[in-house]
Amino acid sequence: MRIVVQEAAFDLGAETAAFAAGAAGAGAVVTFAGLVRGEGGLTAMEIEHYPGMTEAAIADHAAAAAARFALTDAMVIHRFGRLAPGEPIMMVATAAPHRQDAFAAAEFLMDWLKSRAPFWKKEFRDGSGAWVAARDSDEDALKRW
Amino acid sequence: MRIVVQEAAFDLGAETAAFAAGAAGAGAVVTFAGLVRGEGGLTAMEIEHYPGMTEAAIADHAAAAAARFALTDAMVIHRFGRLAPGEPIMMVATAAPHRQDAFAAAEFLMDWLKSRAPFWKKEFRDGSGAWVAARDSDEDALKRW
Amino acid sequence: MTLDVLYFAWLRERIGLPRERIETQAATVAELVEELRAREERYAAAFADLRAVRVALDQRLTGFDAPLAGVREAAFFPPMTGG
Amino acid sequence: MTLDVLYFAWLRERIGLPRERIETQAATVAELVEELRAREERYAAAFADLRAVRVALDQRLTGFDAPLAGVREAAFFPPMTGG
Repeated sequence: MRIVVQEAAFDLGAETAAFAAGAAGAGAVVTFAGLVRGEGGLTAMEIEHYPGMTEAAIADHAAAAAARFALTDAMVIHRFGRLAPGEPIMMVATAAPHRQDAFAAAEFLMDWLKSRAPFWKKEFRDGSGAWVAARDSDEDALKRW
Repeated sequence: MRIVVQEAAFDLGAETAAFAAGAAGAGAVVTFAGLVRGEGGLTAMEIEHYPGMTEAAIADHAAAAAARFALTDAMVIHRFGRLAPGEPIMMVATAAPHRQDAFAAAEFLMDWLKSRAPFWKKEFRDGSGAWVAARDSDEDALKRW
Repeated sequence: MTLDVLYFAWLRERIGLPRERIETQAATVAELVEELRAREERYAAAFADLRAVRVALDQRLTGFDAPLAGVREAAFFPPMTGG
Repeated sequence: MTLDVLYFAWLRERIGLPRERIETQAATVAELVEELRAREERYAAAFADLRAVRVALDQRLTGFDAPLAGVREAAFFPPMTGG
């Protein structure tokens, strides 16, 4: 399991290919990528995180997902710092013998990352920044697991 | 929407990167890849399809998924012919403003592709081939939509 | 009427050809299947258990009670196993 | 006891620093918050509505009633918005 929290950009295609190559025995590979949306005149996004806690908490949760959904592998890459519209913010990849497990584990990881991983997003428009408020729908999404 | 049915191999990483680049406004991109599992001494897989019907049926269903789940884009690549263990058989990609739609649409497309798209798989072990039987679980998966 | 009949996967293998053009007076898919079964043992074997056979008319999935009027292409195959 | 206290996102911005080392006799997170609120207006503003604040002790999410005994690092931040 590869868990990466980094400021640098990552290559979604290369990471997907490498993950799938390592998961060839599994049969089913699901990826999710979150991209910065340039909606409403957004010029940049800034992501703050809690160094030390972030990677450990993600690793714990990925291990829980691997056990619960019979995964053969899982990967999480999450960026922090300043991002431009269109850039990948993060990605999750899961591999399993059956597609249902790979899908469910990716959604489980995403629901958790959205509401429990120590990241905070700030959106910049017209030169001024505003912190993104947590959404009730993200909190609700977590309750189904 | 890109729908491709081809004998040639495809590059999962490059396809994922190109799809995400085109979907930058969407925010959420989900991909599924099905790989040939080399389990139980499998040496090759052969996929037969119904030329003419296959692409049209997939395009119809992808359009239905796009409308139902508010997608900004969708892509399906499916191979036919002879494949070796570890090779990607097919991939689905979906892009949407919200992750729940992107995930649901990818699963909806997969459940349909597994049981309604005109493809048939033959597995080769010890030099002899056997057609893969349809699974009740794939039929059941389709009923939830 | 003249009809192109296509066979896929193990139906193709059992019958021994991927497609053929036939003349038929069958009004429905079920009647066409009866005609084919009556031809030769390999057809009877291929269509022995219709629960394991699916049919498409002009490339659209349908049932065995579907009428053949106006149809140009009928295809028989096992349940699909794509993905 | 000596405690490293960390602030993130708008809590960091309102208080004006990302971390500080403090001496406290607080037995729980709630008592620590009361101490901080009493210090200066910027702390009182940051902790005005605790429904909008989350806390982690030694990098584990917990509640405001959690005891501080043995804890080395306390962090305050708004609800997370990752992904």
